[in-house]
Amino acid sequence: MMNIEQLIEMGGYGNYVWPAYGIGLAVLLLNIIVPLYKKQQMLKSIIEAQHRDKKNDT
Amino acid sequence: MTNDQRLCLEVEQLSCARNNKTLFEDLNFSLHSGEIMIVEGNNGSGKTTLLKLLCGLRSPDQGTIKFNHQEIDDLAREYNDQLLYLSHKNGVKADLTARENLNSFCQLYGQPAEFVDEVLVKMELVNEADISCRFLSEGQNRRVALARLLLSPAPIWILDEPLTALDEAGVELVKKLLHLKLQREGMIIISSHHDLNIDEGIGMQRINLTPSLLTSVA
Amino acid sequence: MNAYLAILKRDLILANRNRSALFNPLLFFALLATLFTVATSASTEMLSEISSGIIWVGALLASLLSIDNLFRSDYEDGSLEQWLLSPNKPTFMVLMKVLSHWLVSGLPIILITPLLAVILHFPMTGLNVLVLSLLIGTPVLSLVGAIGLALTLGLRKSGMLLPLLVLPFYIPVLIFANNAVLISASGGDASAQLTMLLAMLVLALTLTPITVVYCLKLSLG
Amino acid sequence: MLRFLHQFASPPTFYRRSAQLLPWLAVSTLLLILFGLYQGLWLAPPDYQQGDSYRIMFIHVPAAWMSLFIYMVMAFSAAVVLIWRIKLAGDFVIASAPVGASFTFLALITGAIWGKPMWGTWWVWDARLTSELILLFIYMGIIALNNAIEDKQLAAKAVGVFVLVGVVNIPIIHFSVEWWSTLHQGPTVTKLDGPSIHQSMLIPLLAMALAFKLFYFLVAIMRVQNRILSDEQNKTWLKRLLIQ
Repeated sequence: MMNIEQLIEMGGYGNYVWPAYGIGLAVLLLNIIVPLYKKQQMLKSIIEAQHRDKKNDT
Repeated sequence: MTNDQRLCLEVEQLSCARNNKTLFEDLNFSLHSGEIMIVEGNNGSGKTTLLKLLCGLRSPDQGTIKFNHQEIDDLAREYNDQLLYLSHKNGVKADLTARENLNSFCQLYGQPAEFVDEVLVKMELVNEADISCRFLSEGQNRRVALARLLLSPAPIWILDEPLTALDEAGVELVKKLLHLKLQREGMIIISSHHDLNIDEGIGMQRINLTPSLLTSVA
Repeated sequence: MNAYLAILKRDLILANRNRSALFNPLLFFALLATLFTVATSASTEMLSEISSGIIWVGALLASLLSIDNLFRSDYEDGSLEQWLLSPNKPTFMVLMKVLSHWLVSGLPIILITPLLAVILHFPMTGLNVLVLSLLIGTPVLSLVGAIGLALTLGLRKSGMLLPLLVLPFYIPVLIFANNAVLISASGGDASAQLTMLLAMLVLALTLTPITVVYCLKLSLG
Repeated sequence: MLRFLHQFASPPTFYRRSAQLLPWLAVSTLLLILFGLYQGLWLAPPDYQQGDSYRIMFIHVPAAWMSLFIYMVMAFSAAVVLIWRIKLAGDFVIASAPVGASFTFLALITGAIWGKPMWGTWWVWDARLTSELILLFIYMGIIALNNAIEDKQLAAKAVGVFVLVGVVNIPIIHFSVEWWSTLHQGPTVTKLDGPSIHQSMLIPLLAMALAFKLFYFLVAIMRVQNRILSDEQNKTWLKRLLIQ
């Protein structure tokens, strides 16, 4: 078991292990956020289109 | 021509989309030897795409195209033997002379080279025969391309606007060839804005691809 | 049978008609070699060490740049769809096209290689294996390049796309060819590497034509 | 099998079915990652040789596995596109490419970082890293080819063919690079392998590997849903769905 200081220091390799996991986290988050953002944009544009159609029909 | 030798091309529920918008849907028709199908429709309605589907250059999204009851995808090469396809582009090498072009057509179709002189006369290209096609006019280049109609033994012609860039004599010549082909029980699928003055009598079908008027008069 | 030879003859006549274009791959190849030497301004020992690499990368890039006239002119004037739909085996037609392209732009590069080997201080003991590796390797480059070209034929803005698609698949050829040359230059026997190259050639000859025909139909459709 | 594929492949059913699946995927991915990290970074003992730097293995190795796993899944769905002409499989191939590229990139970066304490430089032309780099170029080629073609159905087929050409070439590239690196550096250089894996290290490794797989399907499904949204914008089933 390691306490917090040992964890950060990581047996002297802290500044290798943590950046690696940091980049890993960034890559994973990027892969999640981009599709979510696109989905939001898409839904917004479709709903707007629907309102416009409804306005023209009435 | 006994019935079993009659060739037939059947199209069932053919639909196709291009650049993510549907061009036509549920197209059904069948064509037999000695019949001509005229494909009409304004620009961008998918005439060329339909012709490319029929000659196997493009595979359909839905639906099937059958030649003598076999899908043309499975037939592949045997279907190519039966087929001559002429597109907007002439398929003529600019650096070769008209005669050399016709020779390469002959070799491509496995026909003896003696036909070339005869065809040059018929297509009225005799005095341009040995000039490189780069210097021939658009109409003359079109005649060199159309010389294939005389050189290829294929029973089915699929022609995309064959009459463009031709003068009156050229148009008359091609119409005569169309009539001749029908009499010899060939099969023609043609897209053209010209009036082909083929009387409605003999097996003539029209398809209009403009979305609203999608009718097929057998 | 003569349909296949006919298209080969037709292409060679066409190439002959604009003979000046034949020299472009050669000049490019020689120019590239001089660029490398001038840029690295390496000592002769260093130069002779990397010379086989320079020659092979030069041959690879020259073949890549000249791959365009394999189908491009046929595609633009419409004769591509004619020979593809003709009553002949499309795969053999593709092989004939690649052969005519290789004869026109691959072979001249190999013929000029000895001259470049001299100016690059290439160890002459390895010359025959160098030429042999080029003879076996460049057809593989043309075949794989044909796939990339067929895929990008219909695209307007495909500038850098073709090299990006095709170069990763050139790496195995480059590795074995270059190593064959290095070993033979140092007096060793490079038959193992050359047979590996031959295996790649056979694989390319069997698999690429079908793929190219499919991709050509995609571009024409 | 074919009936199942067709039935599942119609956009409305796929959209509805996958919408239910997404939350489960997201939660299990998160849990597995946390579990893997806890095990790998906290519990597993340091290695007698590499000290704690070997812990990068728990992200590098699964990412490297993923880069090949995703390519194989893309090759399978490319075959489905070309043989059975199922449109959604094409969307799936194109949805997987960016995820595959990201994992390959991640494997490269973490491999380089892991190698630094061992080899003293940030980049070494080690066999595994070189193959990953070439695989990254192939992924980039796939994405570039897809972006170059407007017609989505044509793009799906062209990308499908390119993926299959890649599947034939990747083993060849891999073995020629392996062979090349042995004569290039000689076998003395310690490969990028973790220490002899014993039980306490195996659990986090497999946990992370499973987590990445679930993550891949999560992202790929979301991207496919986006494509369905953009393709079927004016379709009625979509409008009704959005009103709910």
